[in-house]
Amino acid sequence: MISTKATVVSNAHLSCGIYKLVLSIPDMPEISCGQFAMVSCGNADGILLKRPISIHDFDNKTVTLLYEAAGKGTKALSQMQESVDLDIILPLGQGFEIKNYKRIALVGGGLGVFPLFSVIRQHADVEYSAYLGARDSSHLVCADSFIGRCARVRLATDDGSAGEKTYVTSLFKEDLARYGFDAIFACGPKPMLKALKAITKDTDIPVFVSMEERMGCGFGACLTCTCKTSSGNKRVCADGPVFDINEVIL
Amino acid sequence: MISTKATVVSNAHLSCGIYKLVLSIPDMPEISCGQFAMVSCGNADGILLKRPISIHDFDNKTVTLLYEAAGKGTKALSQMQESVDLDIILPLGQGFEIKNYKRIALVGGGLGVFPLFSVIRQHADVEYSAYLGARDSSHLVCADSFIGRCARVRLATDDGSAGEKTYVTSLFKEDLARYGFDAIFACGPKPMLKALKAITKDTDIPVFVSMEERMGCGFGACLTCTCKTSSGNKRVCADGPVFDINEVIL
Amino acid sequence: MSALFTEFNGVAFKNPVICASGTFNFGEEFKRFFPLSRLGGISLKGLTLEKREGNDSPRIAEVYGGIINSVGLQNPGLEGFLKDYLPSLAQEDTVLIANIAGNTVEEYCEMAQRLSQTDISIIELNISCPNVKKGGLAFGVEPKGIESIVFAVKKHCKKPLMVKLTPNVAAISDNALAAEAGGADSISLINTIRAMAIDAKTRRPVLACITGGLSGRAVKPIALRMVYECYKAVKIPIIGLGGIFNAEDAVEFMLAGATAVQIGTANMINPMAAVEVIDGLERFCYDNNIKNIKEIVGGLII
Amino acid sequence: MSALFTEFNGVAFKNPVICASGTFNFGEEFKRFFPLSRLGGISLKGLTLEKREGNDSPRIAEVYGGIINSVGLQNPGLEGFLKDYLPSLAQEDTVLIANIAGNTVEEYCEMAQRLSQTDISIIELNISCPNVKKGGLAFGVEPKGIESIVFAVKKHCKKPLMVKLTPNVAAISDNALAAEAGGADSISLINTIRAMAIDAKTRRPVLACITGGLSGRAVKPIALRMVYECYKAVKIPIIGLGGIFNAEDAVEFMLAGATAVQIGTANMINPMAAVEVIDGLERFCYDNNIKNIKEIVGGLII
Ligand SMILES: Cc1cc2nc3c(=O)[nH]c(=O)nc-3n(C[C@H](O)[C@H](O)[C@H](O)COP(=O)(O)OP(=O)(O)OC[C@H]3O[C@@H](n4cnc5c(N)ncnc54)[C@H](O)[C@@H]3O)c2cc1C
Ligand SMILES: Cc1cc2nc3c(=O)[nH]c(=O)nc-3n(C[C@H](O)[C@H](O)[C@H](O)COP(=O)(O)OP(=O)(O)OC[C@H]3O[C@@H](n4cnc5c(N)ncnc54)[C@H](O)[C@@H]3O)c2cc1C
Ligand SMILES: Cc1cc2nc3c(=O)[nH]c(=O)nc-3n(C[C@H](O)[C@H](O)[C@H](O)COP(=O)(O)O)c2cc1C
Ligand SMILES: Cc1cc2nc3c(=O)[nH]c(=O)nc-3n(C[C@H](O)[C@H](O)[C@H](O)COP(=O)(O)O)c2cc1C
Ligand code: FES
Ligand code: FES
Repeated sequence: MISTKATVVSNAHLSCGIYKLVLSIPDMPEISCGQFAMVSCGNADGILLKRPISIHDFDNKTVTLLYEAAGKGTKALSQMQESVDLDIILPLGQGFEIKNYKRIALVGGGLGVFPLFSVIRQHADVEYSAYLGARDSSHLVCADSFIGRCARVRLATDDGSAGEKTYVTSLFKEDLARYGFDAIFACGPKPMLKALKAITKDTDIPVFVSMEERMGCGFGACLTCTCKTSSGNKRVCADGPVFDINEVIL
Repeated sequence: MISTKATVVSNAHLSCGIYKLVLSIPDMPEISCGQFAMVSCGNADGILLKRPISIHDFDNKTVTLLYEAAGKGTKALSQMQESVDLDIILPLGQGFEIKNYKRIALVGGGLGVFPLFSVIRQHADVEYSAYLGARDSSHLVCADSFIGRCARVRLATDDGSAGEKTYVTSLFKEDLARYGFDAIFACGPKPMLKALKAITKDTDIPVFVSMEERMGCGFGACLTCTCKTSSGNKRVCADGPVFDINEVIL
Repeated sequence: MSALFTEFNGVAFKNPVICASGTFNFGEEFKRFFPLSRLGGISLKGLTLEKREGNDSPRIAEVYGGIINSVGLQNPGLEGFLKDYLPSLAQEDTVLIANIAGNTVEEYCEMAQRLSQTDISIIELNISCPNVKKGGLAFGVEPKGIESIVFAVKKHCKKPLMVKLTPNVAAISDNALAAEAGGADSISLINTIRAMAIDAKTRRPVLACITGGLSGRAVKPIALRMVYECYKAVKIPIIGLGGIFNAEDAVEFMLAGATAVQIGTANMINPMAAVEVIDGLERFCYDNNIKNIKEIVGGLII
Repeated sequence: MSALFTEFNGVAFKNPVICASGTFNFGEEFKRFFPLSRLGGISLKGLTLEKREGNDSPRIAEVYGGIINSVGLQNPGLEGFLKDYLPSLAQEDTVLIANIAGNTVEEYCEMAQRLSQTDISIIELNISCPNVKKGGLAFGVEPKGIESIVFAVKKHCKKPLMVKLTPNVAAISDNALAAEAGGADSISLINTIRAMAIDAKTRRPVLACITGGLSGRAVKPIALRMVYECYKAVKIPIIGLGGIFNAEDAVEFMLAGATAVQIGTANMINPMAAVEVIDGLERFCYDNNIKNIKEIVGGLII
């Protein structure tokens, strides 16, 4: 974990207000899939806090973040030009652990699709089945990168403009019994995670979900980002963001 | 007086942290010499207030401001690139009135030299004698523009690196009796204005001085910028910045 | 009927946006930017019985997200105001609110009585100015003091009485209740928060008065909390202010319980601020299919 | 001797920079960024007698120049702290300050007594936390309440007692005097200012608890004024905090009368903040030919 200045290599609009930010990092630390970064959005308009953004992709010099220009901070971030320096802390949190899993299902909804790609990137020798959902085809900005790297990729959109017109959890449910997954990694909105919990509750397959909460520091010091778990409050930033689905109270 | 968006035409460093900012103004209002503008320095780092900067030069499409990158706001201003839009209110305050004066002495010290040039620009048919002072030659960034447009230009620097090594008021004092000035226009630090008052107190020549005070609005609404005068507190921004030297209490 | 039409204390407002005392002088300076008739109302520069020169300069310091002022109620005095300012102001089609500050209870009463005979629509009792030695805050901190001054002034006041509360207290809702008990028709809050700026280089205070009152964006979360607490405590209308810079800010105050809002420091930074808030509220109503803005007052979903 | 060496209440500090309670947890998370021995001291996460889970999430809202938190004193409880955290902390070469909050006077006394037998150097009495229902603020608002709780705790406390004051009061200097009269060895201020954030779009409060405590740059001018007022009132050392983000801020607090400073919210935004303040103060002393930083304490030129 380092606190450093990263340089914007590129910061391109993909579609629907979603941007792809490539940052070059001096003294790149070791990163695990499912971890995130706290990224400064500059100091305009009274902004102080860094924003938590998942690591989408990384190599030994750069990290790639996919983010939506949602509010004040990420909108300011989207204006950052090439070669600007940004304060960043990374890598943060407990990501997805591959252990000895051979066949992993990835279930992602909305922005939750973005961090799942880091799993594939870090562990190429696993058989992945990806279930990716979004509002419509233009919000599915990175589905292409999963194709070819996964045994199967099934897409769901609310309007059927890409893949099937259904919920991503429904697609997953269809396949659950079929492929003998060793583990399920998921990231997405709470309703999706809840549906996933219902679907998987009678299986023994371990399910790991990446949680989201408003954060202050991002590195465990302020206790503002807690989520409820079966063993009391835990910090999403330091004890998570990835938790066993049976541990967190959704 | 308008509140508008001006576009940065150029914003060049001259020397010693002094910048020349040329702004193009839509619907240019009528400007009088000695007036000033309130210029936004952006919204970084909790800055809210605009900064008061004198109008150095103007034509029917642009205004030129000379300013020192002194503190947080003006430093942010100095980073503004070509074609950026800045909120601005102008023209503000009561400037120098030429009336029927034929021979005018201009006495400027430090940053106070900058607004005096607007007098020459607006009223070319007057005989000017300019007395300009600064710390050293590199701080006298606009003395050249006075030369050729004035009957005489005398320079004073603290270190003698340009003109004479003396106070600008001393040069002025030498010439006071000689040229039969109809009026004296001055702008500069308080000690300079005080010296000028002492020098001129036995003459009948009207002396007008441009005052400086911390400002909120710049257009007369908040009463934060008052200076003491013989007829009570007056607003530097709206009743000034130019006052009769006998009116203000220096 | 306009979606922004608002009425309280028997006074009709075109919209719930009022310019705050001390940041709008007597309105004259803003006529160059927009017709004053655009405004719901104007809370005029704080008046005292006698003319006041106010404090020494510097009177303003800029801090992160705010300003600290120590103007100290410079004003032409009640008679000066009635003679030189009110006649032309009375021609404007907007609600006029006189903001008054006295050195004694008697002065407050005298001013209220005198102003009751004029074109002023509402009298705002400023018992919360941090920038004057006598009077001001002295009356405005303890609930008992508030109740008794409001009660006294109310007897001499033929216009609705709005009581402006200071935030420099431990329990704002107690003070709101005291104002209500004293007979206030409405309350406005917050006035400025006592604060200080130091120049580390010169090692001196920035303000000639050393301390002053903080206003602007920095105070909004504190003001919002106070409006919310008062809304839960009192039944009279609340006029909310403190760091309102745009329509979204205004909506937040109304959700917390403000019937109307005042725009202060924002006027100084952007002379069009109040008009932009009005336009923004109009759009907000349109976009959200709100028939009248009062629907959202106190509408915070818990 | 280092220009930053500071001593008060009989405790020696490498420098007058202390990390503020609740923004630094028990220090562990910062070891990756710098050795804790760089710090003058650490005011540890607020402790209660029993383990507490704290409030529901969201517990943080970002506002202009600040944050509002409603953590609500989540902590492992006194025994959990002594067992799981203190042993390794005690190895660190920095001054440890235990920040304690109780539901009753008896709990405060019990905690002070227990901590007096440990490696903790100073006990900071948190009678000013706005985020818990019982205790906390209840003791910290009225001078009488402050004096009596300080007096009671002092009898059980064998370590220097630092009393942390809440800014949510009308007259901070009365409270400082009360702490001094009760036997406080030093005071620290300010804790957070009660505040609120509303999301205009969802029409809901941002925090699950509705209100919380404001900290960060926005509060600095208020904190600075309060430190200045306390400095004029009391003789015991003052530890100043509230929006300190860099060495210049720290110098301002020291000029206003702070013997030492605490860094809070800044730690959360920049984990190196406290170290940068220390380095900046070092440079400040060098540049201004200051032999020891204490020369500037209360050195405001009026
Ligand atoms: C562990 C983690 C990983 C994330 N990864 C991604 C990602 O890869 N791509 C992406 O687009 N978004 C991601 N998010 C969400 C992202 O952090 C928010 O969209 C962003 O913080 C919004 O900031 P803003 O300034 O645009 O919004 P504002 O509303 O202006 O933010 C105000 C404050 O609220 C916080 N906040 C607002 N919305 C959220 C949210 N949904 N979650 C957490 N905090 C929020 C902000 O961080 C900030 O502190 C992630 C969140 C978490 C917790
Ligand atoms: C009528 C008038 C005309 C001016 N014309 C010029 C000019 O042509 N060129 C030029 O370089 N400077 C001029 N100044 C001074 C200029 O306004 C200040 O240098 C500038 O405001 C400093 O802002 P800052 O953000 O750099 O400093 P900061 O210290 O960060 O400013 C903080 C606050 O203090 C105010 N302030 C600080 N210094 C001054 C000062 N000397 N005078 C007034 N307010 C101050 C700022 O406006 C701001 O509100 C003029 C001032 C006035 C009043
Ligand atoms: C320069 C200035 C002068 C003020 N004068 C007065 C006044 O005369 N009477 C009064 O009741 N409030 C006065 N105030 C307080 C404002 O009306 C308002 O309560 C406060 O600034 C908070 O609102 P804001 O953050 O929108 O400015 C003044 C504020 C400023 C900034
Ligand atoms: C997330 C958070 C948690 C806090 N927890 C405590 C606490 O447990 N005990 C305490 O005395 N103060 C606590 N505080 C208050 C800080 O110690 C400090 O008094 C306040 O934040 C003002 O300083 P700052 O502006 O530098 O943050 C907390 C503040 C924050 C932001
Ligand atoms: S964000 Fe500070 S502990 Fe998680
Ligand atoms: S700056 Fe507002 S009146 Fe002059």
